[in-house]
Amino acid sequence: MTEEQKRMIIAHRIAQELSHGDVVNLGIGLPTLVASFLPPGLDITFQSENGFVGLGPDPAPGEEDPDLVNAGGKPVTIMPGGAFFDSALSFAIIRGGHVDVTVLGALEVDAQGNLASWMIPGKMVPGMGGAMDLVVGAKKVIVATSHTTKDGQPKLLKQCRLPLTAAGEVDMVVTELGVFSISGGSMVLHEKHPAWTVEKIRALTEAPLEVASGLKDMVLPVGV
Amino acid sequence: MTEEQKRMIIAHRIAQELSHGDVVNLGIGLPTLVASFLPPGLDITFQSENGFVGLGPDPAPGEEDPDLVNAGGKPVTIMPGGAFFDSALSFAIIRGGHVDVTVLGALEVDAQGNLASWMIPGKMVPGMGGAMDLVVGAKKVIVATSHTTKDGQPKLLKQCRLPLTAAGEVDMVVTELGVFSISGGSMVLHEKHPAWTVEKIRALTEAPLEVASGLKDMVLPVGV
Amino acid sequence: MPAILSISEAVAQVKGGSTVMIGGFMTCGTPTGLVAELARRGVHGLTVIANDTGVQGNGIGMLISAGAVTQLIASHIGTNPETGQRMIDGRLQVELVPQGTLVERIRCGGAGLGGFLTPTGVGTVVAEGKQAIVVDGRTYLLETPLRADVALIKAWKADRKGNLLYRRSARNFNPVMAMAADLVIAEVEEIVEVGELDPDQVMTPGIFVDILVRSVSRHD
Amino acid sequence: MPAILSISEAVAQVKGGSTVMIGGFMTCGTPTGLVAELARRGVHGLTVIANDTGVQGNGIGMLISAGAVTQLIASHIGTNPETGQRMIDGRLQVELVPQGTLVERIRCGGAGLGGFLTPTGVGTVVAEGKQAIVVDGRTYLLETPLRADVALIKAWKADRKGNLLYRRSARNFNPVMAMAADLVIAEVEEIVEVGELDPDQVMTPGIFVDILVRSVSRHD
Repeated sequence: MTEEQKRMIIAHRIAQELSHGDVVNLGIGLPTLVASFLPPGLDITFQSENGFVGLGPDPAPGEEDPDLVNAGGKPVTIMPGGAFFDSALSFAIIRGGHVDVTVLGALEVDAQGNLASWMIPGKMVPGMGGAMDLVVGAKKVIVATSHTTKDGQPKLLKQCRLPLTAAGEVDMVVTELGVFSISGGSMVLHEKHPAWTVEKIRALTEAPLEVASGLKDMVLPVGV
Repeated sequence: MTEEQKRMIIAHRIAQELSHGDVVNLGIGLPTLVASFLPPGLDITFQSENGFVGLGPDPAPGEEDPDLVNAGGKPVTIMPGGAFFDSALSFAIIRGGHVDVTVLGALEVDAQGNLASWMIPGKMVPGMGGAMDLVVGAKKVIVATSHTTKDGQPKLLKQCRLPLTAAGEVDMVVTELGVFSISGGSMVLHEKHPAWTVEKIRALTEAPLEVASGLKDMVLPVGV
Repeated sequence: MPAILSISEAVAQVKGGSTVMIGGFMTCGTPTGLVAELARRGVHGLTVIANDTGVQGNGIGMLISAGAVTQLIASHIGTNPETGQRMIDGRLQVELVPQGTLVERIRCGGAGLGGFLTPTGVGTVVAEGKQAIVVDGRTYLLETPLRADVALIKAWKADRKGNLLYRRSARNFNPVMAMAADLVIAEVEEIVEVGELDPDQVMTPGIFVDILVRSVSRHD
Repeated sequence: MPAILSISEAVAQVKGGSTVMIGGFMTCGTPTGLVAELARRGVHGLTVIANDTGVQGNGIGMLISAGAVTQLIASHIGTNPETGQRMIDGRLQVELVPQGTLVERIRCGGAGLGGFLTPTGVGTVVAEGKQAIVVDGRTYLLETPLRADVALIKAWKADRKGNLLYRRSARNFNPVMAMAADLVIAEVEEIVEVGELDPDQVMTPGIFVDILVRSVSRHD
């Protein structure tokens, strides 16, 4: 699989988790791609933690407004019926449980539901931005990540080794190989990539792995 | 002195304490009268704790707007350049030291700067409303009160007997007989009613009373 | 998108025994249509969280007169003698909270915070039973969040997404209560189409609002 | 009424060694004119409180490049590699704070609160050295207020009373910082007469603002 195929499989699958009426915050990078795969007609409100609800698609070239950017600082648009607010209200929304689903990337995620996503000591210290609040505050936390690092090491661990973003808050992990929930110190595989066996997935997973009784194949996006 | 004369003397004297640019909160009742005695040209912004700055005079009859009331629920107006906000911001303003002066009534006030103004156990329990926040938060707390109760008992006490509104927060007390500051467990008389002697005032004051070296006569409003 | 219901359909969702936040300050900005219907339905055992209880027979005073309220958390009850009388009679339990503390406790409940430290009430009966915490040499009281099953709020205009505008001093507790309840019912004077409100000017984002009802009359 | 000054007159009030809050999110809503002038003046030893440090050479990045900042309290520095480099070199001390905690600490500073309890950061390095307090069975961290000597903020429109409107997502940290500093300087695109702004629509009341300056250009 190419990196682009992995990203599309993950984003497409996560889009199926969103329900009519949900308020959703998508992290920058891969999670942003989820918006491209929304089933038509689904009423989803995207929240942008820099201060609005109703995040829309990218502006047409030349239509960028420097006063309207997403949490990555990139020009975006606002949908009709959206609303702007200050950072205090934005994080009241996030921490107060008013975001139904947040989707974030990971450096590591583990079988206790811990997430590490914001620093590698001695190497990369970008800061946590809004991630710690999002993971603690959102009703459902979905981690979107490639199953392994670029050099093939597992990212779904028994226990995170990097500094945590939050402890025990992750509800679901979606990789290009499968869909996992967290339960009693294990990751539970609910869906798998149709071309992969459980044993091949297990070999790339450090976390204790259980297989749900109704294991299904993941639905892949058209053309992948 | 009539009750009305007392009220005018007190309100007039407190008006002299306000400085150009001050943000001021006036309690309901006697303190509200302070606004009538402002020296012309003085730029004072009145804050109303139910949610705005720029409190203006009473509306003309028939011009009342039920959506625009003061903290006593009475129809008022807003001045050009005023602003409305919610109760959370209103009390952020109050507690955060953004109100320069608050003027409140008292049941009792004492030589430690304690104020009792919100309940008489077994008799009157209206609640504290915004008074506790105002007394703690405003930069300068001025108590506006008649010198004695209706039956002639002192209201300026050694120690308050009623439940407190706040402890040690009062900066200044203005009665129809004098202007007092609080210092080291005493009330210090800075100005007195021209027709009264210090000894006559002391006789109606329970708090230990000191006399400031530069004791002056209070300036009374015209016609009183 | 919030449901747009009649006042009686909306109020039918408020069960006896529940905790209800009600916006307004001395009846200004109180959702009078919702409150009147709630009083009329004979619901009992409510815990009401509100700044005050209005005046006798008006605003929240209607609920007090109907005997619908058994517990009240408010900052001021002096303008409604019936509230005081029921408190003295033991028919109504009242917790008096400083107004700034009350609104901040509601905000905490809506904002996912576990509490806050305030200097208000230190050295008074308000401090009784509360943890005192010293920060930078100053003593504060630890105050804890308030949440409700239902918030009944009043706004001026809404769009069909539930975005709200308030008018003048009728804003008061309404935006904060909109954040702090499981079910938020907003009584509004006018409902406009999506896109008619400037997103810069929205005071309560529609994501907080579950049900919209139209006021019977303006300022009723 | 705030003073209306030139950018250089206004920035002359910011002394070396002071603590400065700066509004904006990734340069959107940053008072670029004020920041550029501050960087140009060669002020040193600043403690800066801001969401981020923009990008290299732009927004707060100008102050970082100028070596004006010795301490930084921010939620994110990843978009400006120079900030990270100076941190590693030991020339810049950085305290990283979760974004929601950062804005709430600033709000506390402006609102006269002694702190707040947040679930954010529990079980992470953010909890180190902080008091953990359990309320209703859930663990929270006690976070304390932030205040500054000066706040540099950016708004869209002001009236001569200092009432401010922000535009789109350029609002972000600006209204909160306007409450939390001894001296508040607002860079605005337009100054209108008193009475031209609807008091319902004002986002920051003028009582918070000490100095107004005009932006050199829109979105500069």
